[in-house]
Amino acid sequence: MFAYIVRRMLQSVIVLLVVGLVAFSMFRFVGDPIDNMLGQERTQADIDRLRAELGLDQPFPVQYYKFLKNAVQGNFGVSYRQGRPVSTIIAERAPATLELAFVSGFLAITMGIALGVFTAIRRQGIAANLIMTVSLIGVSLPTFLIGILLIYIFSVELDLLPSFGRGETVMIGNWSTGFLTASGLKALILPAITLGLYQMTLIMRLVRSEMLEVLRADYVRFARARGLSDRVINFRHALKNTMVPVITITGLQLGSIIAFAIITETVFQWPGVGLLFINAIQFVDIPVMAAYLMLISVMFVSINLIVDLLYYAIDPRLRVDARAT
Amino acid sequence: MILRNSAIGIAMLAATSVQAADFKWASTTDPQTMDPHAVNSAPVLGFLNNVYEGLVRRDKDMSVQPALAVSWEPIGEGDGWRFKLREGVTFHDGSTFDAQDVLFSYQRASGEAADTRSWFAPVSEVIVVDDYTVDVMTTAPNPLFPSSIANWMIMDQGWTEANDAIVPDKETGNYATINANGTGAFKVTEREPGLKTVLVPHEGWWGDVEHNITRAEFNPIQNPATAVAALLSGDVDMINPVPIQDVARLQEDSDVEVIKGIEARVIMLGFDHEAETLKYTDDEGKPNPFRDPRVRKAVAQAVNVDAILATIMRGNAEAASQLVSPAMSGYSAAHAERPAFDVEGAKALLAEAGYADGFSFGLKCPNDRYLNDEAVCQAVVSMLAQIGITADLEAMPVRNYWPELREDNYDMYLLGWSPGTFDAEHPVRFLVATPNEEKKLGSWNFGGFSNARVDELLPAIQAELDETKRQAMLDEVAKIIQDEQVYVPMYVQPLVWGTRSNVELTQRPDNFFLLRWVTVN
Amino acid sequence: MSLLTINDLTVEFPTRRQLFTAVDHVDLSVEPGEIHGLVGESGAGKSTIGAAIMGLLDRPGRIASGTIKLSGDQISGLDADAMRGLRGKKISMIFQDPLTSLNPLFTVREQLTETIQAHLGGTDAEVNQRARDLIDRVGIPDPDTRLDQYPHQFSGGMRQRVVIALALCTEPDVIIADEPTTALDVSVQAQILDLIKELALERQVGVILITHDMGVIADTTDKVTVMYAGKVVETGPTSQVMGQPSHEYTKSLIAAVPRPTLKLHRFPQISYGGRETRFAIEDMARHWPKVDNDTSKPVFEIRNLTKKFLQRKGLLPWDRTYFTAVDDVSFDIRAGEVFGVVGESGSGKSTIARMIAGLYPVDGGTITFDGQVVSDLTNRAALDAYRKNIQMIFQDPYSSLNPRMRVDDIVAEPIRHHKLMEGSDVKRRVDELLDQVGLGHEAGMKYPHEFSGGQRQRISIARALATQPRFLICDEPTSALDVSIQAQILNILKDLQEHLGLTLLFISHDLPVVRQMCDRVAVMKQGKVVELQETNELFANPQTEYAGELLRLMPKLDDLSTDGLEAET
Amino acid sequence: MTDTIETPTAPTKSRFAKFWDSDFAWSFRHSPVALMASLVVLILLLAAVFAPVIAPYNPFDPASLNLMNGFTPPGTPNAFTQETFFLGTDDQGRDVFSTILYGMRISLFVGVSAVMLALIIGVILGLVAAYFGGWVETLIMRIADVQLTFPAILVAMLIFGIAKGVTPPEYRNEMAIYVLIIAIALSDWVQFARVVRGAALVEKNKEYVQAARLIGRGPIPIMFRHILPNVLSPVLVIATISLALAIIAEATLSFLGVGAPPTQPSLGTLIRIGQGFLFSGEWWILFFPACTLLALALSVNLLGDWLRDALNPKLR
Repeated sequence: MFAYIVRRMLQSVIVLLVVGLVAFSMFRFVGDPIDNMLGQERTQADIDRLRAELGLDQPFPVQYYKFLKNAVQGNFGVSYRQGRPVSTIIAERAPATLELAFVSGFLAITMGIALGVFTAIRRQGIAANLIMTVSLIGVSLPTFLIGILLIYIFSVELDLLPSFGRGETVMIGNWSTGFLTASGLKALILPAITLGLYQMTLIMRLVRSEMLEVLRADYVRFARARGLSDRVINFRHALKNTMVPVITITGLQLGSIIAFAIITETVFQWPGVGLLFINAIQFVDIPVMAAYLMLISVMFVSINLIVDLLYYAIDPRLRVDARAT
Repeated sequence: MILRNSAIGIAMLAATSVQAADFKWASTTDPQTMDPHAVNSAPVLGFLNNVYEGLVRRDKDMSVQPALAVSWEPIGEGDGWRFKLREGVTFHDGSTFDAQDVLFSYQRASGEAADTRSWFAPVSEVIVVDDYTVDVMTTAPNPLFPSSIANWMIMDQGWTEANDAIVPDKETGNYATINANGTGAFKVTEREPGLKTVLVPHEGWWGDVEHNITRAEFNPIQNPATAVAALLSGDVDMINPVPIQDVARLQEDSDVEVIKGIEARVIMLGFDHEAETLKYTDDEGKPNPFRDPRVRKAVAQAVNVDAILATIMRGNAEAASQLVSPAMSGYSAAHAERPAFDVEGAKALLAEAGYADGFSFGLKCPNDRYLNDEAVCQAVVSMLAQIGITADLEAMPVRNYWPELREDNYDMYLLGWSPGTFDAEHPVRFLVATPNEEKKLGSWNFGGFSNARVDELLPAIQAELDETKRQAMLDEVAKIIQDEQVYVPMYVQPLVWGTRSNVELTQRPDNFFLLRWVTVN
Repeated sequence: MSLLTINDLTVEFPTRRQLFTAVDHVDLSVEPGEIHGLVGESGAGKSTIGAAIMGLLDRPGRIASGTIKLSGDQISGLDADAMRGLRGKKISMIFQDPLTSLNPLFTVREQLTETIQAHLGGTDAEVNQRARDLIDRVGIPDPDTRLDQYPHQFSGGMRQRVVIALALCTEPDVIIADEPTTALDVSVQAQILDLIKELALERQVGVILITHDMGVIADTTDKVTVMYAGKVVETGPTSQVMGQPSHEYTKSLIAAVPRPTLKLHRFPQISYGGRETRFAIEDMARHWPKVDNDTSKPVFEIRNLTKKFLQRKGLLPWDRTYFTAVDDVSFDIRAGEVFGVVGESGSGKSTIARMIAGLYPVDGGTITFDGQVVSDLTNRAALDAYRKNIQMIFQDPYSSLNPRMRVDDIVAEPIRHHKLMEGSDVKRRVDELLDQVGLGHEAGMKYPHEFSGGQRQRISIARALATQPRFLICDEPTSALDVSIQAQILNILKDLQEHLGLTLLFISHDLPVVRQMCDRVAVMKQGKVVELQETNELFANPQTEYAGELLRLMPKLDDLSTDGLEAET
Repeated sequence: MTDTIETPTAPTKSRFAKFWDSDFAWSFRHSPVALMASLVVLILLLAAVFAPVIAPYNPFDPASLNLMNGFTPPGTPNAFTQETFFLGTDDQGRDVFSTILYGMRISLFVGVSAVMLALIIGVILGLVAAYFGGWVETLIMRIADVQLTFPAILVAMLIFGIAKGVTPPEYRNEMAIYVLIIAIALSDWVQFARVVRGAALVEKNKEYVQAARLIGRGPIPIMFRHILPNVLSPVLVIATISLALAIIAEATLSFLGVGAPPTQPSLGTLIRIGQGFLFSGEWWILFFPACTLLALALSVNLLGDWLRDALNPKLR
């Protein structure tokens, strides 16, 4: 078990190094920060001077090495655009994205599992088939369009929910939360639905197909033969076994929620790291982009690790194998 | 300096009779810093005009009026300018404003690290005469100097030094990047870059309070549709800009109002004047047709500006004949005629130049810089197709656009130019003068156009104090530009703001939004 | 009144093509304490009867006619809730595979208590006590610890005991045991069957034992019903049906059963219901290269063969643990003989076969073929030359043929790979082979799924013979087949050895089959060969305790009719 | 009882007849959803392929456009030119109906090519990972993990950036679509690789693979001739669903400005342009392309859904 974790950690570090390299090298192609930093009336001398100051004239490996060295210390440099340490900016923005991701992830998982189980149990039912078809509409339209349509309907036409932003937030320590105010909660609804809809559909369909598979397993037949009620069979025996494969995919999905948030945050002007990233791309704010990518990778890697550990919790076979061998 | 009146002033009510109010507004970009000397860009300067003040300021009609200086007069025969400073002015932190702050702000704003350095190119020295008198000495006579420093904002020496922000720092930032301490009508109380900035009135402001705002909040909203939705749903009180296509819809809505004006920005097509051959063409190796003025003229005649104005701009813009709009000083009234839309004439010109069969070339265009920039470029493509020349359009975000132009990766491109000085000399200096690194000339003349007469006239225009003589020279330059068809000016970009109908405000032609002219009913 | 009475039961499965009658007017009755065997080959409808009794017919199956009565009360046609009340409480079921019939994510205690709770209720203490008693009763040592373990921590036999405990939870009147020992090793099988016998008697439970294994029927059941194609062909006390079968089908079935005590020359080719498929061994022999089998010289010399499998991956070499599947094994295989390797699952017999076939690399020791060491060959040409001479027939006829390849391509693949022929010759050869194995060359145009298990095994044989090998490895070639098909395939293999001079390595867990097939037998246990003997000698006079134990547990089948069998002389 | 085989005299049916009679075809013929969905896909596909024949205008020919036709509502004559357009025109005066047809060509081309590319990469890497195992597998699956870390948008921008750096400027516009294809393919191959690896790991241990190894077949024939055909069913399902995803991804990338050039708009670009006119009342510029995209993606998704069930033998 310990060796396993160490091995996974090592792999994760390699993943991060590679992501770091890819992330860092891609920025060199995205655009030139100099133009946005100097105004309309700049000269070539200004450009060269700034280039030297930012270290952009140094060889690639040197730049990468510096980047890594600093990144390990949590120092991603200073945003070209905002002139503040990137770590501070990210720390400010992360709560917004994490709260949004949490709510939409929670929505996606609970609704996804509930609807997945429902459609699996009532495989032939009209309601289940309707849900299956309607859910496909959710994945057949681009996210940004769904967001815009939601704004159009609920903000502009019905004037029920705010069209952008987080509403009022409350600071708890360094964490700004929108959970504690009515306007903050209202502001969460549309973005969370927009972001969670796609993942929900995927989870629902996954749960359904896994559940159908499990419901045909021998131990479910045996449970039936022992006269256990449908409720116990469906929700105790089948669901728990369904969760084993569902957890991996769901873990990956949650990782991608944070990445997908880029689009949702752009549409709803949600003040999270995704919006920060899009802005950073617009202004070729390399330190912010690098930090964002690293953040995404760290999240992803840790979600992967958590998923693996969850496996241990849910599946006794792995637990014992790890102990016995 | 009297400008043609293009500002839309809305009659103001007496501030005292109106209820105090909270005000929220949104724009596409967030000012990237609160440091008035760190970045020379319209969103920053426009925003900071609410917080900081210069010696002079511009009124609703762009005319220069006293601000921190109560009066000014030339010294000698163009040796410089003497400014008499206003007494009893306090900064937001309570400290007093005096001549030392002006000197300090000069040193700060003209230093190596300041983005605003080029404003002070003509300045040789700033001398503190007494606590409330300052002399600004210039190397050459500079009649336009006072109006060129409307955005030079004065910082408090004590505050800046105490907070270790003596030098503007754009790269790593310093205290002044997110904090501000000006003399302006509003002070910054909360600043979350990229998210929101909160302003409240400055109690000790020297001016007459014309607004009734108790708190103002600025939110950048990137997606234009989201901004429109926010305005419609009342989440914000004002947005800038309103997408042109939504103007009609907003006008129909009784809760919101659209305020339109003509901006100083002229949208034009530029050419590559230097390259021997076209870069994006099916006929590899053929000479560059755009070096021939007849071809450039043909392009000018082929573009149906009226159609663009009628459809894409929906009647919200005016055609342009020169590199500056008629509202700018130095505009050449004698050259107000733009080439007529004439497909046959354009074809004839092409044939005359030896391109009867047309040719293909590359057109570069930004897609997030000017109002409907991409749609305009598309329209240009189809119009040019009518005279048989095929444009290969590539539209890209502005972040990629400037590097692309600098690397000469274009045959034709779209450019918008807003003269920072509100004078016709400005585009000549940047867009027409032969590029010269040392003299900071022609730095946006990507196509490398070069005309000896223009280069000769430019310094003379800059030094001339006599309005008539100056105008004569500007007229001559305008004629050269038109004859040579250096650029194809198309239209003056409109300013379109949207407000809730209970808001009254003033739209200035430079697209600066000033809270001190806002009234919420 | 019988405990369970089935009258005129018909179960139909409507499919889009036709109405498939799985059970056709069947009558059956079971008394308390009686074990009633239900025997027949795959597809005979025996499992469907079990499912019909439980009310667990798979969709779209339905009871078309007839009644099922439990203690006089009709239970067929009850609604779902009433049926659930009966299931587990009055009637229970034991499934074939203990590996998959327990939920892997719950402890044994959880699965037992929830079942007891569902039907009997009671306090936690009572329920737990009952669970413990049951586990104790089915013979699981150290019940207190075992109760809190997960199914995967039990061995196959122990798991099946847990399944039985679960079935007995609520004192049912009837237990349906559907192939309860098929997935188990022979020694464990005997124990489980003994347990079922004991429990049936002790608790006066009526047991329906569904199986295809005549040995199980003969040793365990009181009465037996023989089914064929959904119909009952014969029913009666076990000794009578087995000893003096009256129906032709029963006779053919019994005749095909390999006997541990009697070595036959060939299984009798009694056929029932279908056309017999000929295997044209003479044809084949005519084209076969003459082999001179010098029986004194070994074809294979296996020396100190060892194979380890990585059991736990470690980051560092000393963190890794290995499982020794084959442990220092040495033996010779003589030219022209059938060399048997017998042992329980996990004894390493298949691993040896795969090492000889070159599918697994060898970790220690050598394999010498015809005087040439082949266990460390890396040269492609030499390997191909070796492979041409050895071929293999696999256990599972369903997975040993690529379902996406046409039969003629499957058979032609070795010919093409070894470039034995080219162009139209290949096709001619393939047609010939398919004709010879009795499928007819038209079979070449079809895909494997269009064939039955026995036919597929013939395709496997055709493929194996395509390169005209000298040596054939048969890894449990018949264990997935019905007994009558098994008889045919075994006959074919014998023909191959006798007429073509092939040397056979025959791997099996089934002692009677080994007895029929092999000249010499190696008995394996935990990776080691514990005994190597002439077959007759081994069966008559085992030298080791382990071999003796295996023989003792083997079903005797002494009661079975021997009509039509001719012993080998 | 003995082994029986079908009588050799039975006429061998043609392959098509066999297929028509198979369970697969039967379930297709009896599924209204599958029939409807494939009908829609077929119609849209044909409409796209024959766009030059069907479309009344060629919206990709700039010379044929009249800016004054811009913003003509569906079915009503334009105020300036008096021309009438069936589904109206967009801001450039392009006929929306024709533009949809031509745009769908681009969307489908991008989608199909991206999926094909992703499929090829994913299947090969998945097979290799499963077959060779060990460090090869670890490497490939780690790369897949890294790939999953990067959202498609980032991948697209990365590739755009690289492509921009390496291709001469004059080819850049033509390149945009291919870059889009590569970007979508690169963010999509992982799921093919994962599924193929999973299925191939199962197949690899089946006896027919051992039989092939015993014959002496090398890794490549075994992977591609033996294992590959047996893992294609899930690949087919994923490919179908990926097609829908790719079309939508193309739209999203266009929204973020990394899409097809505006002079040759894809469905996604049309929607991006159209969403700007949502509030201004020119609903048709958004509505019709969005409906077409929805119909296309939904039908493909429904078809994928049906395929998933139909190809899963356990659910029969």
